Amino acid sequence: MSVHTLRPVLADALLTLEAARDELRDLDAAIGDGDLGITISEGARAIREGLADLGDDATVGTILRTAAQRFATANPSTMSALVAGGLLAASRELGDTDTLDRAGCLTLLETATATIQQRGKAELGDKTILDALVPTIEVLRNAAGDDRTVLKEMIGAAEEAVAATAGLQSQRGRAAWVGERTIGHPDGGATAYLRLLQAIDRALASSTESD
Amino acid sequence: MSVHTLRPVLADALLTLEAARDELRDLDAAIGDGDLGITISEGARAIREGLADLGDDATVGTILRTAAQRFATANPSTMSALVAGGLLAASRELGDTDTLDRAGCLTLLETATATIQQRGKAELGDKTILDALVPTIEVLRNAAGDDRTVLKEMIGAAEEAVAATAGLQSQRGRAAWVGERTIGHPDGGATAYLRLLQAIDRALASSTESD
Amino acid sequence: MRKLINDPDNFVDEVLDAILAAHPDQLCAVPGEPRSIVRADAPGDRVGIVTGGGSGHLPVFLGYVGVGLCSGVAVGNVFSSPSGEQVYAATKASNSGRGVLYLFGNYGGDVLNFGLAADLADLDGIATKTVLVTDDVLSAPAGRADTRRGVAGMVVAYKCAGAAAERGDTLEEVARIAEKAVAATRTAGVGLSPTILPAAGKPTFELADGEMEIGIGIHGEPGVHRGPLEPADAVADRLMTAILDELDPPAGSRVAVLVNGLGATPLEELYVLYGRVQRILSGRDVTIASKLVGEYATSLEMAGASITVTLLDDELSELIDAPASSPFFRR
Amino acid sequence: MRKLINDPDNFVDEVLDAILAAHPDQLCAVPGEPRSIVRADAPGDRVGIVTGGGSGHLPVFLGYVGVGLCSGVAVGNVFSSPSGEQVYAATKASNSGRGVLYLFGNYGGDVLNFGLAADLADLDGIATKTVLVTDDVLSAPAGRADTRRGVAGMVVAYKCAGAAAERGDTLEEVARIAEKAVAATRTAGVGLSPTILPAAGKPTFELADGEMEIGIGIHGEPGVHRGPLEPADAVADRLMTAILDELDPPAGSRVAVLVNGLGATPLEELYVLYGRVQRILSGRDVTIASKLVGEYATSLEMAGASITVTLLDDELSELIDAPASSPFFRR
Ligand SMILES: Nc1ncnc2c1ncn2[C@@H]1O[C@H](COP(=O)(O)OP(=O)(O)O)[C@@H](O)[C@H]1O
Ligand SMILES: Nc1ncnc2c1ncn2[C@@H]1O[C@H](COP(=O)(O)OP(=O)(O)O)[C@@H](O)[C@H]1O
Ligand SMILES: [Mg+2]
Ligand SMILES: [Mg+2]
Ligand SMILES: [Mg+2]
Ligand SMILES: [Mg+2]
Repeated sequence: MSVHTLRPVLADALLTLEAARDELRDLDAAIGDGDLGITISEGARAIREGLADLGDDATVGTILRTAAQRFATANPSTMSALVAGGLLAASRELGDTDTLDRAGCLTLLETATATIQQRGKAELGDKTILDALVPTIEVLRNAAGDDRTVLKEMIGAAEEAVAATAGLQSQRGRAAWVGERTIGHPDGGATAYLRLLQAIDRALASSTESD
Repeated sequence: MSVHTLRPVLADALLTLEAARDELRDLDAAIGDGDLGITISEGARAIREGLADLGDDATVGTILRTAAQRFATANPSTMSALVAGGLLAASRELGDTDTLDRAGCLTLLETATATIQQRGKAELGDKTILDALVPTIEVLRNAAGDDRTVLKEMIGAAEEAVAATAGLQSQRGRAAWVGERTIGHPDGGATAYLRLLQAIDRALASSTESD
Repeated sequence: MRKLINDPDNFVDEVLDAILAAHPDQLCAVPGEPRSIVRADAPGDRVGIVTGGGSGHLPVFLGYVGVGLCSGVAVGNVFSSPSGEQVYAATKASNSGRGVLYLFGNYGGDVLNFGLAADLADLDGIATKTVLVTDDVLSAPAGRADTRRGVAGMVVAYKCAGAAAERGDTLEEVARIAEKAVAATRTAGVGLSPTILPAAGKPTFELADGEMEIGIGIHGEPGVHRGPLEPADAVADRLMTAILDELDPPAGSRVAVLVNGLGATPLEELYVLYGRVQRILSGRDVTIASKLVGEYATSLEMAGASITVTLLDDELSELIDAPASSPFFRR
Repeated sequence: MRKLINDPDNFVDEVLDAILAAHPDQLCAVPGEPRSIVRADAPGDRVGIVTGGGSGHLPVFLGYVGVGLCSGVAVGNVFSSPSGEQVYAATKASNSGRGVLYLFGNYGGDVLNFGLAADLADLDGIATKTVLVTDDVLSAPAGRADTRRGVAGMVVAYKCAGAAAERGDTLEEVARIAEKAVAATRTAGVGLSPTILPAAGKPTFELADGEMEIGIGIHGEPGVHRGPLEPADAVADRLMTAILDELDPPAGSRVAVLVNGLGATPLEELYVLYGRVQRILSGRDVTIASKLVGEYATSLEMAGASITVTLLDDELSELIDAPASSPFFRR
């Protein structure tokens, strides 16, 4: 997919993601401090605005770097620092291209996830965004079928992963202090990633319709 | 009535009066600061304790002076300063006697009321304790019939007076700041006096029974 | 109730015990009178200043007993006047022979009990003068300004009169300064929540979440307007209008500003108010020469704030900036 | 909501504008970085100390930028970390060439963002060291003490490290002092009410009237025990047990005590707690050599309090008593 096709879809998806604000606040409030709703919605808006300011010739690398910078400063927090670090690493990896194909998406997710893991020191099962990222990378790596189908499979994997986080006890971040009482609540960060995937799916759907 | 007969009746009446705590708090809270319940109940208790410490030979003057001192310090406030000042003046007026007849009661009330009026600078209709005191003095001054009957008439006059304060706007003390919004609420200080008269009546009734 | 207390009936005495235990080098109780507290170095060789009133307003009143401030205080129960005897005990301990100023807020009970103390002082040959603080501009119209309540403006009066006493002024002079400070000071406040008296256990008045009461008193006395909560700037505008309509500081003049929290309102919000106050004043070409932002006169855990403005001349300016120190206040 | 605010999304910036407008002689923002604030005389010729974290805790963090305290701060949104760039801007402005200590509470977002700033500083050749404040004894068991949160104990760390920097100590030395202060300090807190984030408009957690949460964090992080509110003495006993079990000050030793209000709890109640703390310590023959009672690290309008105890030696004693001054703190 070329950046020209990608950018309006991304903008649309980010707009949808902003609506997850209250849900994410409540999830984060249950086992953390409740600011995740703001981090995600303000962060999504900041990225949208940042992308709107970019020229038509912006590469994938520029887009990712802009997204990283905007997300890092919109509502600084654990999530924004980790995600921004991941996006920045991915922007370096993908660099000067102006298309993002499936292999590119895989590189993006793998690089970002590795960076998040390295900085945040979380392991799988620690009840963080990683628990949702990792299985979707697995799906993408082994994918066959068209893009929308693969995306739907990734969403399915993320949904399962998010549901599974509810059974886990948080081991990282603020939620770790809540200890056993985190069991029963799904992880906000993992949910945020799921909502992003769903928002992209919806944006792709409506972009196809309007084509 | 001799002080010997009087003291247990007074003690009993003061005990009853303590139960007016919540009602008086609410009345004072509606148009003042809500501490009148404490002033009256703590004050009544302090007087009871003070009287219990007095020897059997305490005169009316000593009893009133003790009551004044105890009431002034139990929960200092507008009401306690005014009433204590009134009782102190009455104790000087009645002095060394050990009986309190109807004339003595009249002197007590007249002296106390005059002092309260002088210190507090309130006039009739300002929605204060004076509005209840003055009509009961009138009843007592013109009374015929036995003590209990006169007391009942005084209670009737006080009840009317208290009810009438509800129609007035407070002109003195904290309540004056509330202005028009005081209309509709009876005055707490006047009500406290009514409750005292009723408590004395009840104490007299049960002292007669147990005689 | 959300209160960290033990026996509510013992609340004030426990608080005083702890304060005296914490600050024995600065404060002490008059022997035999635990509710009458004076500077550890009282009476010294200066005019005494005795204040007092109900508890629940810290740092008012006890917090302003210190160097360059008051010399003594009589501490009542929560929101209740101290007794005349307690005031008198603080008076005796504050008197160096140069007399004592009574400086306190205009509340009926306090006026009666300080009056009683003045009578007792008179019998003992101690000269006293009384200055009532009446800064709450919304508690009565200008025509009845002498019936107004005293609120956060007390801090300004303490500061100026205390500095005058500290430098050795006479009783007449200290009283003149106190009167001048009161005359130059106006306060207006807003309440966003009621308070609960420890001993009563119930709110003293009702104020729904999302409502405000403009002109509220520091015991929850009703104000002049109740309505839906407005943005901080609109609230500041209301309060400043009430203050400036009367004080009317001329262009080019200097003022002292105190933005005071009533208890539960965060310092952050007080600064939001301060920001607006500064813009309003600079729009009138009035300079803020002295400022305090924080909790200086509270009402237990009431949410809300007050704004105090004092119109300064050189004399008040010097006194308000003079050093002062107590366990609760430093300048 | 009972908040005196304007646009909630602009809350922190309005607060900072007002604070800078009120105290231009003591504080200034880094040009182009309004969330990065330093001493007006930064960098001076001393080791810099940069702190930071979310807003809503005044006087923490900004209130401890001053003489004998921190040199700079990065200010996040309410309860949210500042960005790495904001921390870095404060770092550059605080660096005199003698290096910068990062001294802040142990929160994931802050650790990540200060880490980012340290990387940026490294690229620019500015030496940094990091000391995390981890005083909240109830936030993790002793075995995982390095994962504990930083709360009111930050004030002790600022005070000691700030005094060391002010007298000219090296970066290594200032960091050693900060570590030593943290190691000697334990805090335990209790919450009686939730707080409401201005931008969220809802309580971040639920706590019924009449309930308490022992071990609550200053963002409302859950504690170790929730139950019916107990008398103040019983609450103080719980907190002191948690602290003293670990700190175990020997008989004859000296400590510093900070009884801190979380926002809505009246100063009177803090003194009730202080009274109990003093009795407990004197029962163990431990002397309170230094004390603070008041609001030093808050959580917006949360009702509740924390108790901090620092075991002193001569070195810490001298530093804790050294002069310090900021618009929010004076010693
Ligand atoms: N160490 C970590 N590694 C990876 N993800 C983490 C880590 N800590 C927290 N998270 C993720 O961040 C989310 C919370 O983000 P956020 O609300 O920004 O945190 P905070 O408010 O504590 O700064 C969690 O739901 C979790 O998914
Ligand atoms: N100036 C006055 N003269 C006479 N009675 C007064 C005066 N002011 C107040 N009162 C009476 O005192 C009552 C309130 O007493 P109290 O609660 O002790 O006052 P406060 O709380 O203001 O000290 C009122 O209900 C009224 O009856
Ligand atoms: Mg969070
Ligand atoms: Mg009253
Ligand atoms: Mg009263
Ligand atoms: Mg956060």
